[in-house]
Amino acid sequence: MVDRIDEAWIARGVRRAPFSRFLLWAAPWAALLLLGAYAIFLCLRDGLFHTNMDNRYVFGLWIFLDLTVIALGAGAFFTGFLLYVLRKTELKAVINSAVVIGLVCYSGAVLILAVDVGQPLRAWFTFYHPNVHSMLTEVTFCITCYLTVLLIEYVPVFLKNRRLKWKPSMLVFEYHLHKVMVVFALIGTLLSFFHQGSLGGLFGVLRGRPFAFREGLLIWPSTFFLFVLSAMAVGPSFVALTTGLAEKITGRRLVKNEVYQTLGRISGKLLLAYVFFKCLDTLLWINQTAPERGFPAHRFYEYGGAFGTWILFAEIALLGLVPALILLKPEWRARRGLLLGAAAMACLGVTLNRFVFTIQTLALPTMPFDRLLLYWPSWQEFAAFGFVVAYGMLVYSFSYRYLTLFPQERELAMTEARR
Amino acid sequence: MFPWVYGFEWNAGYLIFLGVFFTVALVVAGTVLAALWRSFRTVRKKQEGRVYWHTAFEELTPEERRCRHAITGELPERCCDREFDCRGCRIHARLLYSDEAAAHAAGSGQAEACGVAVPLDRYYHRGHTWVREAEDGTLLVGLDDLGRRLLGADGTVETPPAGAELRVNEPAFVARRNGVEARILSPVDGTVLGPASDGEALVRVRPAEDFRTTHLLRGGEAVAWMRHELDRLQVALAASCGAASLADGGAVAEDLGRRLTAREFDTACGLAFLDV
Amino acid sequence: MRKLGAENKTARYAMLIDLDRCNGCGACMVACAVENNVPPPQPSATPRTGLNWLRVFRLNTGGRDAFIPVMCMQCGDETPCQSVCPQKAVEFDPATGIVGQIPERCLGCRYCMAACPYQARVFNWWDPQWPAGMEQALNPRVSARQRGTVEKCNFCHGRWQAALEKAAQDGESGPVRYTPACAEACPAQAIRFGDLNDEEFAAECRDSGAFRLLESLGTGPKVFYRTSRAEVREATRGFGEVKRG
Amino acid sequence: MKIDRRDVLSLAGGAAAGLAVSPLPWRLLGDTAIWSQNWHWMPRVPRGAIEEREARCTLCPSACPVKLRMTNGIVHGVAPNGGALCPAGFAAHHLAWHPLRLRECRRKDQAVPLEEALSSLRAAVAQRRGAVAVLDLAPGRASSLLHRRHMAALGGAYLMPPRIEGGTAHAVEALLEKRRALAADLASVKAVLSVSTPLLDGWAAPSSAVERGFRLIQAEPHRSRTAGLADEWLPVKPGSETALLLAVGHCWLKRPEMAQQLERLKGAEAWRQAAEAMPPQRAAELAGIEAARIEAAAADLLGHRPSLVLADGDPVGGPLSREARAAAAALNILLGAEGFRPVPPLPLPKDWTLAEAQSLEEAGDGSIGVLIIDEPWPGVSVPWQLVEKKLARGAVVAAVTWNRAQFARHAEWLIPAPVWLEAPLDAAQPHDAPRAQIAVAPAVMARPKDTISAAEATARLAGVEMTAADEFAALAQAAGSEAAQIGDNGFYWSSEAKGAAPAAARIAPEQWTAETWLRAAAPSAASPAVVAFGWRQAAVSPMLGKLWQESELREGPQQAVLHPDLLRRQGMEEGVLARLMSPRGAWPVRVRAAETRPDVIAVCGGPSLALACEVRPDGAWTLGEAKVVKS
Repeated sequence: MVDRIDEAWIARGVRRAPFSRFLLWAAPWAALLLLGAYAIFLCLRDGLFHTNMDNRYVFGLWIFLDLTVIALGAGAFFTGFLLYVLRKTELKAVINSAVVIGLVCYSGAVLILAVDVGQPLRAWFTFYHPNVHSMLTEVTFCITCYLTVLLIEYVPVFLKNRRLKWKPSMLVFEYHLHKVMVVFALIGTLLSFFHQGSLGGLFGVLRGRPFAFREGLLIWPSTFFLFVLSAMAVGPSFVALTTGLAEKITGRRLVKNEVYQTLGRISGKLLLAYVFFKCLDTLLWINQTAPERGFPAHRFYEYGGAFGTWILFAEIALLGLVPALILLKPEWRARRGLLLGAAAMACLGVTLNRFVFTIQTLALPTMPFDRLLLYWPSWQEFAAFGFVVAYGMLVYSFSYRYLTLFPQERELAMTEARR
Repeated sequence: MFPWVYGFEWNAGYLIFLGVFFTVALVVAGTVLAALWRSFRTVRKKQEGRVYWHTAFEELTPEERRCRHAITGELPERCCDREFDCRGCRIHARLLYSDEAAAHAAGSGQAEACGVAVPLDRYYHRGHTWVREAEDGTLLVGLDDLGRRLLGADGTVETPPAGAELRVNEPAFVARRNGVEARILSPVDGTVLGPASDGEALVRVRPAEDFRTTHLLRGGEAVAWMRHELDRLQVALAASCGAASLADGGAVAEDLGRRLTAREFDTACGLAFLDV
Repeated sequence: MRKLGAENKTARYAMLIDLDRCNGCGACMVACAVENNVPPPQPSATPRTGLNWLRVFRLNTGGRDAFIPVMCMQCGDETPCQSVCPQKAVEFDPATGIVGQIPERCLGCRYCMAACPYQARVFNWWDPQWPAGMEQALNPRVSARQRGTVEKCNFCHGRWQAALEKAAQDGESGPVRYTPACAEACPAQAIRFGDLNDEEFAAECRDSGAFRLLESLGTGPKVFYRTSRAEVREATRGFGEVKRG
Repeated sequence: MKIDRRDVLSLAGGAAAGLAVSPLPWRLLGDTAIWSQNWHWMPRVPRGAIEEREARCTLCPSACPVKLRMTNGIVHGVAPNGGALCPAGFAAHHLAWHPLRLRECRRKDQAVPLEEALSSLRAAVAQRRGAVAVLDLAPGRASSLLHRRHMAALGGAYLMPPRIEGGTAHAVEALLEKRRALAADLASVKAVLSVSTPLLDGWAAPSSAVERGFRLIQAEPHRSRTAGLADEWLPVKPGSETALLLAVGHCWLKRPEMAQQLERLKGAEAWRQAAEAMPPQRAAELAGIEAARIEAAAADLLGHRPSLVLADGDPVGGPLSREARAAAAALNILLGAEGFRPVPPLPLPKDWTLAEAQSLEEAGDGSIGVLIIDEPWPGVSVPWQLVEKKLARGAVVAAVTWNRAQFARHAEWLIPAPVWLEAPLDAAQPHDAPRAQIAVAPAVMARPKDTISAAEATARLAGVEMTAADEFAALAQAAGSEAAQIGDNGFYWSSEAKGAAPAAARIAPEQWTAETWLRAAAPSAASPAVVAFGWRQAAVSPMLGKLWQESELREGPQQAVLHPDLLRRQGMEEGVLARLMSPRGAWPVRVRAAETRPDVIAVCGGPSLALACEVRPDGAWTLGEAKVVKS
């Protein structure tokens, strides 16, 4: 009986696991969520000494997480842009899923940011007394606005729940909201563009940190544009990857193969462009930017170990160029395993890039008599990280179960049945 | 943020930054408000039904959206792009030549598909309702045999009160059984006069002035459609209904709903009544 | 000598630290913390999480120990921290050349700390706590610290304020002279505090032996160092020290 | 009127819109900001006018002049007054609120009223189960004179802890046929060989070491602050100090002028034999350093005369072995570094009689029935073993102390004492300059109820009618016009040496043979050897943790310093908590990597570290048997 308790909420024509199985799936995530909530509570009540961050590692696991999920969450804005503005209609099959991923990533990031700052009660100062020359102000404004936009984009997906849809007013609102979605897609693109960029700029402007500092174009350092490009490149890959994972976990076909191909193709092209510009930027940095500020670039990699030159190679060649080539060659892309593998590599590459900019920048000493410092997060940091992951998994799982994340699923289920 | 708050400076940077921010905020808020206002207007104009069918049709699979002429084989594979309203469809008009011809295509007699009766004296709607013109010029609207068998004896159909407006393809009735609810679409434009007196039909309807039957199925077309529907249903339920199939000479059970589990019944209702 | 006149209304306070004199006793660190109401270390605090506005580093020169006191350099030309603060909690005062940190406005995002190449900024990881009763011995001229905000040296703003008040009472105008706690404390008189608008002091800071930390970054620090020991100079030299342009 | 959902919604919407334009939410936002600055647990800064007052810091014999900044009668700032101050001085006013401060009178684990403690002690004195004695852990203060006066009235003994600072000086006296003190005047020497003596780190009157003009060679197993600042650091194995000093003597023996100097030495022949048997190569082997460095050090001392050899030991780690001190003394005699006038007597009121000042070691074993321990700030470390031996059966021990750490485990009575600024300012005698001084000034801050200084306590036991203030006034009067004024009622008197010297420590080399010297020259066998060291001022204020806990400027209490290789071998990481295991108990220590001998673990501690040490028959104490293990 328990298994059928929520049947009336599940859309017609799709199959979902029995409720008890769903609970079994959700329980560990809920447990992780609770643990994370406890860690967050500790940090908010007592202060940030619960973390292993310190005066050198002022940004730790959390900021790295923020930068990473926001880069990956770019799939939401970029898929919306492709669908609504460039009219890639086949992407309709994943837009809802992309919106949920974006929402999860951005809200998770905002949540963890609120824990990460020392005085969360003063978060509104940034809006009320902004310093517009700070990249962080740009980040704060854009992330908040874009989260609002994502929430609005999520509303129609949510209202399409079978039970909610039964109320005509909900359905009507969903319909009208959907009709103006192109506005949100455009605004979201603008916001996300600036937001990704200013996250890149965040480190690029640090003129006291020659490892991260980059020359500028207009008022933004080159990392501004590289972050945007890299986020656009891996966004579709991440959407493909999550869709692939959802298919694996649920054991159902959710989207048609052409969707994967489109995502892979776009991702591959952009990734190649990113790798090109990243190489250009790196060369410029090695030969001009860093030496000009008194730091020959080879000094940054002298410490070896975790921060040796391999990290540069892995970031650009292994996790940039290789997946780009795989995604660009139609025969390779056609193989699902290769495609998803390449997508995963691309995601890892951008993750590594964000790691380099947050953690490596802070690890390297600037003062000649200082030394390389390493950092390992405390359990509270891991638990809060787990909180965001669990929160994302739960929101996505609930959305998948009760909302229509993949409109093609019903059709595919029927085609499958016919076979 | 505002000129009277500390930290504000009158320079280009501030004006551009805050200008962009306020523009974005205004556009977002304005767009949401516009959507709210339009929803409000839609509700006031009682156009929810139209919206409903519009969004529901979007969600139908190509299989479900197949053109009636593709079902009969007149046309190769084709999907309907007019939300099953053939009244303005050029292809439909070309194939039928005229509305008049269409009216005469309906005849009398009884056909059946795999045991489901398809009386030929009426027009069929793709949501498994039919329309028959009574002698007095009013219309009788009822559930077809498949719909009836699906709901069976336990099922009820909630009909709108007298005076309610019906519009083609908009939800008109609500079928209920075993806690499953399904919307049944109206086959005609008109005003409900009240429940039908004969047992077969659900309501009696006064047709709207420009009442036409172009969009409804009739005659052999209806039989072909019914076969297509049964096929669809069978495929969708195949996983649970076992090996016996209509193609092997099986027949649709009299009280189909009872044979199905709640979940299957739910799926079947969605398929039959186009309520996704 | 100081030229007094209309063009000299402002000060550019600076420090000149003689590394040959510094013997690393740490008096400046303690005096700084006491002066500025910085709480004593929490039981689990480490050099990495500690709250030191001024920190004396031990230089490894191979021979006799050398020490280098590092505090906020009060960067001038291109203050790395001020522009990055999202909400104007860092302010550069053109009248004194001091980079002020306003904890009441600070969100605790720590972006300024990432921006500072001198690691002169510290974060209040804990609620500030004093052993019971010791809060009675706080300096009335400086506010108590607060958790979750960034802190740094401000050349003893409280003392500057007091000097300013006294000057106003005495009817004096122009930049005031005062001594920050560390300069007052140094038993070896290694730390000298002065005004770069004062010709004599500026000349000493421009002296061929004087240098600044990480000058190649172009941040324009106003803390100068001096040493006659070649190995000490070598240990404080930036990585490449390539001049710009 | 029927209220439907739409009415409710529009009311809510209107209310929200109205609220946004009302001042309420903005005010609330503003309030959160103010709230976030004013948590109830955040301390309030005192308000009131700031006064300045002149005084002297009497935490060490330097007695540096200070300016005190006060508000509402509470000192909140200490600044040098035309001189210099050590880091401890700047936070010295925190001592009153030190977390370890003893705040109530206790008998074992029970709080008792002060009067009960005093009357019980009086009864014990009356019963006379043994002698009454005061153990003065900071001898040489004006209060020490009061103790001696009170003990004279009671017929009791006045005991001083074993001499650490000044140990070499006294060894010189003991080795000379004719008593002469050591010239430990660092202001005039040109080279110093210091063996494990924290010469530049709080030793004796530290202000004299701030600007030094001498070449310093520091022989010490770990790179202490003094070793780091020294011109040369000889990282010798612990226990090999005697060998090193004999080897230096060996280098000098061939020089003709030495023969004459040697004649003045008691037991010169034994020493000569020992020195001859200890060529630099042998000593280098024992000490684990190159022979050339020993020879160079010996040459340096001769080349930069006047020069000095100091082997006093560390105030926390304890004195060096008797042989090492004697060996250092012998070298000083060879150098001709002695010859200054001994410390002059203090001017005393005519009617005062004083008990003789004795070293704790000189007291008879099992002789003391009532022991009053005076542990003011700063006291020195004494291993409990040393005290215990002297107590009679059923002896009563009362510690008049400022802290709960050191004697809480051993003394029956713990009597809270006022601390610096609450008690009259009272500086001790410096050891490094042949001058006598009294520096007394009235208390600056109100003392807590139920505190009593040890001098007041002994006065009460002895039935002396005068208050401590009167006694100090009598001292001031005796000092007369030679005294300088401190503050309102304080005075500072000092005199360059003239007159008789105080009692010397008992080092009796005349019975020693060459074997005695050589036996003592073997280094500790334990590997890694654990040595103790410390800084007496370490526990003045928790604020000093800035220097070792929140930075790596120096070592601090409860820190163990290991060579990075040893750290790796022991499977420990920098910053982890370990345990110091000694036969006397276990203490937590935090390990730190630093430059030191790879076969040595140096444990830094406050005074209570002495409790972990074992006392050797020669009077030195050591952590020899201890281990530092991962916890």
